[in-house]
Amino acid sequence: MRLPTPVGSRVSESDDPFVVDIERFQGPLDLLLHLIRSQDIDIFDIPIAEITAQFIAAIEGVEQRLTLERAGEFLEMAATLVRIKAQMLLPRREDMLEEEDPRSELVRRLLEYELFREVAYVLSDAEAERALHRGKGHVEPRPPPDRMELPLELAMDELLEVALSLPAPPAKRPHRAPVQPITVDEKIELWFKALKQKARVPFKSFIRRWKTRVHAVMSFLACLELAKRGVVRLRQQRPFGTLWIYRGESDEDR
Amino acid sequence: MKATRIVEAVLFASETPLAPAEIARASSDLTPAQVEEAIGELCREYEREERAFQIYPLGDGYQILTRPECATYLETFDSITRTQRLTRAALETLAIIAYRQPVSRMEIEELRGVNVAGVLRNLQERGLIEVVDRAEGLGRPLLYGTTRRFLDHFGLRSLDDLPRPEDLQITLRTER
Amino acid sequence: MKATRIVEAVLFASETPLAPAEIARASSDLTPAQVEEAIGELCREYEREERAFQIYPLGDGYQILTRPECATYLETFDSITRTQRLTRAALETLAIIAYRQPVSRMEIEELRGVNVAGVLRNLQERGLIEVVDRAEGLGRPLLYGTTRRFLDHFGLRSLDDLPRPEDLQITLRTER
Repeated sequence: MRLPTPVGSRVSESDDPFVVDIERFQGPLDLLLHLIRSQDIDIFDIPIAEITAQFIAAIEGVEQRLTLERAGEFLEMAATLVRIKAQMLLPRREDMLEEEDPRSELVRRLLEYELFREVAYVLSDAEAERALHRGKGHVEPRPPPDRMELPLELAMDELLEVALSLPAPPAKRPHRAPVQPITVDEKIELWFKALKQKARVPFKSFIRRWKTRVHAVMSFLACLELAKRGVVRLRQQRPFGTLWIYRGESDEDR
Repeated sequence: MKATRIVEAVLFASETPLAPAEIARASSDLTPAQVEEAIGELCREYEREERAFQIYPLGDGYQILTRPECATYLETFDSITRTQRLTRAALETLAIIAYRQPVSRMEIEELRGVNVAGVLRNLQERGLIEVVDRAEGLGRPLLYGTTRRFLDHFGLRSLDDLPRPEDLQITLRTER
Repeated sequence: MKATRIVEAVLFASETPLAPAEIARASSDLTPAQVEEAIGELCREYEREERAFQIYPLGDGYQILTRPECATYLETFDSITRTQRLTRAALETLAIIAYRQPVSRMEIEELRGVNVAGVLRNLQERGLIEVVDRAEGLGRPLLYGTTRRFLDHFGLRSLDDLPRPEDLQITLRTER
């Protein structure tokens, strides 16, 4: 892979280094690097006051020209620069080591960013070089074929036919508990429990808490089973009237 | 550059047959007659060098294609051109989602009576459905809807264009 | 059929780079080592016969592509998407992902000093990056990495082809 051309040659500069078109810059770090590199400033000894003034001049009116978010990114850097400048004006404490230059964090970020900016140029060259090779099909090389790229064989009437064959959705959409098989034995257990406390229970009250038909059916089958065994007796005064379940041994309650 | 080389580059890069006049557009120095000549020369070269491909006349144009003898070796790679078909399960699930979106997995399972987790993943991978929202309430289940690709596949402009006959059991949800 | 011919047929029919092991699937008699050998032989033949194309290594695979000298003749046939180049924002973001993968959006934003949500979405859509993992810790942020297609797009064999930071001219300036 070829080495990139130097950064400076990529950034078209006007005569005045800090008259810049902000929209050309990728962000505050890009702009700051431009100001430093285009003036041959030693990045390890940035004249913060000067650079801050230039930076703020460059982003003048940034709120009008960029989106709020992008403008915010530049303004945040301006604030950082001002803070560094303020720190440098403060008298140095005696125990302060030399490495604790208020600028050092910013320098680290700038160098790191510059490195990736450089790699981006290398990638750009590689991309241009690769674009000179045309593959079969003359379309952009594609990743290994996946399902997305296989033509789907499905006609609308096929989908519609299936849609027509589907059941109607339930009128009400109750909260669905995990499906559990409901057995007559289970219901028998419940009847026993209920009849332990009361001598008679209306069938309706028993099934009220079960919303689905299958529970009602199983409960009813359980009643019949118990009646058959002679454990309970069923009583209904009239058709569609209340169905009462009586404890078998409480005959005297009649 | 030699005419044969230019013609070869264009034919190689093309996925469809190209007429000599079309190929000639590659260079202002190239005439359709020269293209024809170059194609003849290339054919002889490929024959002599026993290349796995040859130039075939198709319609009013030419295309480089692999030789028929190579077909058996390319079969394992045929998935590239094979079309995909949906299973019945996928089709039903897609129908439900198309007509009831946004719809949760639970609702689909209620309608189809079976677990549809795998089918949903599959349809998502194929780009036919996507998560469009989350429902309110317990667990905030994901809600599925059809994608742009789904509409494209059927040539629909919007979901309103989905056919909706009278006897369709499932109706497009209007709320939300 | 000769191994070279089978390999040539498969490479010719493919629109994407194929690894030797993938090519070997064409025939039960073919080993990846034989495929590599056949590719070497074909490369020499194409060179000798001055073909308009050559076999290029891309990622972990190989693909037949036209030679760079032919590019100007193919320009008239270029589709718009084909010639679309990446923006600087995309290139910078890719550079960071390539070197720092797996890397979170926050780390990229920290390095570039700008929001990269839109760029990441775009790169993902183009298949150049993908979510490779989730980080530990708060919010379990998504971690991005480059794809096979990334290598293809830049004509790289592997990530090792990327320049080492110390090779970049910038290092001259970082020394005190």
